[in-house]
Amino acid sequence: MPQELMIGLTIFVLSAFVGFEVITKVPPTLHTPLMSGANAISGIAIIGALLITGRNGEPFELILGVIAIVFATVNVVGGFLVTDRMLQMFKKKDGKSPKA
Amino acid sequence: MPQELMIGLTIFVLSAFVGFEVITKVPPTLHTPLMSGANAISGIAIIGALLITGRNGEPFELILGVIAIVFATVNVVGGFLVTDRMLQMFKKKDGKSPKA
Amino acid sequence: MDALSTAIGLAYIFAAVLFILGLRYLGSPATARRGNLLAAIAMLIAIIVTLLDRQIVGFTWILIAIIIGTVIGSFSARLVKMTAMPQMVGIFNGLGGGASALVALAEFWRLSILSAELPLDFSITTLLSVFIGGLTFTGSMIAFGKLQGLVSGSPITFPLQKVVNALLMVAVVVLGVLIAGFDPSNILFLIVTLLALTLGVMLVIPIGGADMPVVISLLNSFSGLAACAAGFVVQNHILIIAGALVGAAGLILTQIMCKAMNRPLSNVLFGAFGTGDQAAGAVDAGGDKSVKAVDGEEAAMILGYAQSVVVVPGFGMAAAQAQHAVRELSELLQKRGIEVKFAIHPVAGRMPGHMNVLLAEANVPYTLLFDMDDINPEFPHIDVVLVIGANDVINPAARNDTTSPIYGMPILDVDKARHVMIIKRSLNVGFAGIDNPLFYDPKTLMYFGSAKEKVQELVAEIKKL
Amino acid sequence: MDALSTAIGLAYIFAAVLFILGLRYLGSPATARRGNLLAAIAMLIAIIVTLLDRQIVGFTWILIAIIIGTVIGSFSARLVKMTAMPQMVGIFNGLGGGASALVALAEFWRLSILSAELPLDFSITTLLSVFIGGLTFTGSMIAFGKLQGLVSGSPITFPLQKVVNALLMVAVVVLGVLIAGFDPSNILFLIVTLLALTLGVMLVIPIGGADMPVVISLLNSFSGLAACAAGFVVQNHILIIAGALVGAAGLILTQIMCKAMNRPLSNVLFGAFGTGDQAAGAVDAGGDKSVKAVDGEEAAMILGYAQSVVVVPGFGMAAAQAQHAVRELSELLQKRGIEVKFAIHPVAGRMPGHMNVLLAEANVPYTLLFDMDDINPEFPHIDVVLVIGANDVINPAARNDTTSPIYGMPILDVDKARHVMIIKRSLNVGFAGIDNPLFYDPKTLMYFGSAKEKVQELVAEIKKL
Ligand SMILES: NC(=O)c1ccc[n+]([C@@H]2O[C@H](COP(=O)([O-])OP(=O)(O)OC[C@H]3O[C@@H](n4cnc5c(N)ncnc54)[C@H](OP(=O)(O)O)[C@@H]3O)[C@@H](O)[C@H]2O)c1
Ligand SMILES: NC(=O)c1ccc[n+]([C@@H]2O[C@H](COP(=O)([O-])OP(=O)(O)OC[C@H]3O[C@@H](n4cnc5c(N)ncnc54)[C@H](OP(=O)(O)O)[C@@H]3O)[C@@H](O)[C@H]2O)c1
Repeated sequence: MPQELMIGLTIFVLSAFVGFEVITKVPPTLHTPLMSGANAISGIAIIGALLITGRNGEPFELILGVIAIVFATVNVVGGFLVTDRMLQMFKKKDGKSPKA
Repeated sequence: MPQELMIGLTIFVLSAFVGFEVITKVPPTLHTPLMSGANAISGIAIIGALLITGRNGEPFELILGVIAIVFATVNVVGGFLVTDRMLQMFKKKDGKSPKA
Repeated sequence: MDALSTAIGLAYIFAAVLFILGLRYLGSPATARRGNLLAAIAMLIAIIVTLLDRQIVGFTWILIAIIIGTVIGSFSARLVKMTAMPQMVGIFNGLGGGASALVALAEFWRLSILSAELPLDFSITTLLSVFIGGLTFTGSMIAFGKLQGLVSGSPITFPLQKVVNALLMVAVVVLGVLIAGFDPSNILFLIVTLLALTLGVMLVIPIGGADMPVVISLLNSFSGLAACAAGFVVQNHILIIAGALVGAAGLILTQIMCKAMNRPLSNVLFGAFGTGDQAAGAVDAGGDKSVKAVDGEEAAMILGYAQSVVVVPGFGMAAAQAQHAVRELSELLQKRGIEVKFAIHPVAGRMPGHMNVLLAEANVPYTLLFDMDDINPEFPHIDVVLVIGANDVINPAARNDTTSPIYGMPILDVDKARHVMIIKRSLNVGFAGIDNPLFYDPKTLMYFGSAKEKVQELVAEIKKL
Repeated sequence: MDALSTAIGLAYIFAAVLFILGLRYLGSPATARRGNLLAAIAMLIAIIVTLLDRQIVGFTWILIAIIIGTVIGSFSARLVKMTAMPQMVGIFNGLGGGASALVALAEFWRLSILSAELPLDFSITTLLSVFIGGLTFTGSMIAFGKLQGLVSGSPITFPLQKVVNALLMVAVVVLGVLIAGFDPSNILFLIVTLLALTLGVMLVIPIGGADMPVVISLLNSFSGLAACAAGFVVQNHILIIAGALVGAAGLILTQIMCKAMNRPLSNVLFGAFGTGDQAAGAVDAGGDKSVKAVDGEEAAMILGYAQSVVVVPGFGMAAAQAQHAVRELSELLQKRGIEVKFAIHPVAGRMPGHMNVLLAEANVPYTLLFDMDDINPEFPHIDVVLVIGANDVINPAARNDTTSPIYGMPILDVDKARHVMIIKRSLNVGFAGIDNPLFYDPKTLMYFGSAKEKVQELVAEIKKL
């Protein structure tokens, strides 16, 4: 197994643990925004899309790359904005933050 | 900065997050055993001690390495045993596990 | 590593920290918005830093693609109606999965042309990325379609469905082994991609429309994993970290959502349980049991002269878009000196937090909203509970009837209040497709009709009092 | 990577997972023992796997060293008395830190002989490892000495102490810069090592003996960080992972412990607050205020005819080793049909869980032990509270007197019970060194004497009733 894969695996395992531990008792109100925020983060695929598009490869690769960037950008931009819109609503009126 | 250091740093940050997240609400009863168990884990320095001792270097290195192994082994073996002894006591009698 | 690579590496680590903090903050009401912001900043940092990478030489196409994506993303996020948010998240999520699949496809294409033999780990991770990503893409699109009403919300089933799915899976595995072990062929890889896309459709169509939020959450976890696999493919750690974070967090969240519905995940995925909003099931389940119906004038009298009223909103309020009328009603009652509270069941409606979102949209102050656990002990002291289009979440069978399919699900104990008034169009069942004994309880008054009209009628009648 | 290295790498990852699970399980009562076992297995796996490493060629010395360490470790762990456990943990922890320092020293030694210029990151990480490790080593030894009574438990202070410490720190930094930037000299490195050892002593001696548990917990976090730095030095990820885990977890635990005492960490470290067990302070703090003292017969009557008794153990019970007598007393009272409960304050005694450990040792059933939050609401209905050698944890000044140094610390509300009987030797202060108004409360009865004798006397007298 290449060294690089082993390191990737280590990082994967640790990150997954962080992900598991970070989400503990989320009040139901936040399920949808949390899902939506996590979804925006999963748009991190954009980094991969940038890397394959930017190196000016074959036209076919370029096309795939451009589509991938568009897709991922929509995911990221739309995801964070829509999450913020949802969360904004909980802050309305009395300005108090909702209790858990 | 060497690649290896960067990877180490990444792993360090992720592991530290796991450590932070894993310990949340520990009941006071468990503070001492938890401290003791964590202490035993910090005896992981034994791995380093093994690596420097095993490669048969200069006598001075060897001496340091042997002392390091002795130290770390005491830490590990003693640490886990003493933790177990403490925890055993909470299980006594009614066989019920203590409530949090 | 030179200075630039070092700076890039450190910036990635910083972005990872921000992602983690962002995700953690998103889980708590007081910090959720900040969490979202942190995660967005992290993403921005990661993108900028990547553009500095020496590997990237051409920027034209990148810029064009980013602009297109930003425009589409921000417009759809701004324009989408609050009630359509789950399907919006679904479609975004599908696009993320699709992006991962495309990255893997492009990378495989390039390398398979360059050399006749590919490293095993590369083949495996590209296959994983394209498979999970592709499945997420089409699966999310179907989920979107179901919620948007483009695809039938009912479970779509056909004979031998499970056999077909199993065969598809086997085909993917066989092709995967072929590609990784013997022939890194473009064509085979494309076939795997198509199979993954097909599987995404096949796995989601038999699930009821009302279960889509859970499905979307699960697919969200998948798209994280797909990004993670893509990270292995392009050998970039930030993809692995963020992808694994989301993959794990999404899985936990899916679990939490299932638990709130008191159903195991397997039941959601394979149970064909949620028959969707159309649930007309058990035709006039009432049978010989009798119900008490009231008209608007009577209903207004009962409410207008109560001392304490608890409003229980449910899916029907959402379906009828009655939230603004409900806010008007609650203000009117308060003006008459009546104590008004809203009881929010965690799975009322069709998505987690559905009621909170709607009521917030209608400007109902958050302080009036009470969680199930907080309000349940109060019901015995409440004069009138006004149920608006809720059904399952107030079904006492969940508490009493061990044979009921929803037995064990925590419910709002509205049957303990002095009077219960229920607004719904008929005696029809709700999401779970089961009858509700509360309708036939002597203390219950049915106020038949569509939620919005009926609440408006109430407002008009109470004003006349 | 060949097959062996792959297997080793995967085993390390597996060990890391077990460490994480072990640490997590250790934090919850039901799973703590399993957690400890998992962590031990993880350590075993890591050790075995390391021995398979091709880098390791000689095994004789390793074996000898491991055997010596195992013998010492297991004997001391088996033989140590329950009450001496904190100092035992302290000494173990110091050894771990020492090991990290030695690893760094040996590695620096070797490389500095081989080449005249060392990579910057290597210099920095060896320096960190030797500094943190060395400081942990001597600091832990002093903590051990204080708890064991070998070093005076009182804060040892001298003029200009902080200046001296600051100078030591500056010296370390200057030497560090010299070594890393200019001259990787063995001698300089040895001097840094010595300075670190000195600093460990200097930083811990001014802290009171009773604060040693917190200090040990902090040093525990340090030894994790030292191991982590050593991991960078020998370029092994499992050291980084486990070290960072412990470093972070230890820090959090230290915080939790401080919070339970309602004191910020800085106050523990620099406050010179805990004057140790000797606290004879405020001589006869009573002054003109009057107390009611009782003798054994009276005390037995009051207890023997009560309906409900809550026992509040404190440091005095531990000091007098009275736990077995207390168990006898509680069984005797129960036999008389009296309801007996134990109220356990989180920081009663001198280490977290001190009372639980002692009472468990004396076979008091766990079901009789109640946490502060659970028992506090009950005190108003309790006939007699029997306080055995506790003082600060029942001091109502923490609730009422904003000028009190312990104001704000949560206490056991024993002053709300009908009667309070306190066993202690005098009116002397406890750990915090402050007077306790409860002693002068009309409902309080002082039963003066050493805890063990007095409880035994009570048992004897009650038998006579
Ligand atoms: N929140 C989530 O995340 C989520 C996700 C998936 C599934 N679910 C499930 O959804 C259910 C939610 O319970 P619920 O009590 O809110 O809803 P419900 O049990 O589905 O009942 C909704 C009721 O609203 C009535 N209704 C529909 N349209 C209406 C209109 N225009 N005006 C007035 N009434 C109308 C229907 O009766 P009529 O036809 O007689 O009017 C129906 O009985 C639970 O079973 C839950 O497990 C929730
Ligand atoms: N648990 C922890 O983790 C921890 C760690 C560090 C510090 N602390 C601190 O320690 C304190 C614990 O409170 P506490 O109420 O348990 O103890 P305390 O406030 O220290 O009081 C102990 C009392 O026991 C009496 N005593 C001593 N020896 C005795 C004997 N042989 N027989 C009978 N009585 C005896 C002493 O009075 P006489 O001299 O009159 O007998 C003293 O007033 C808190 O201030 C806490 O913050 C706790």
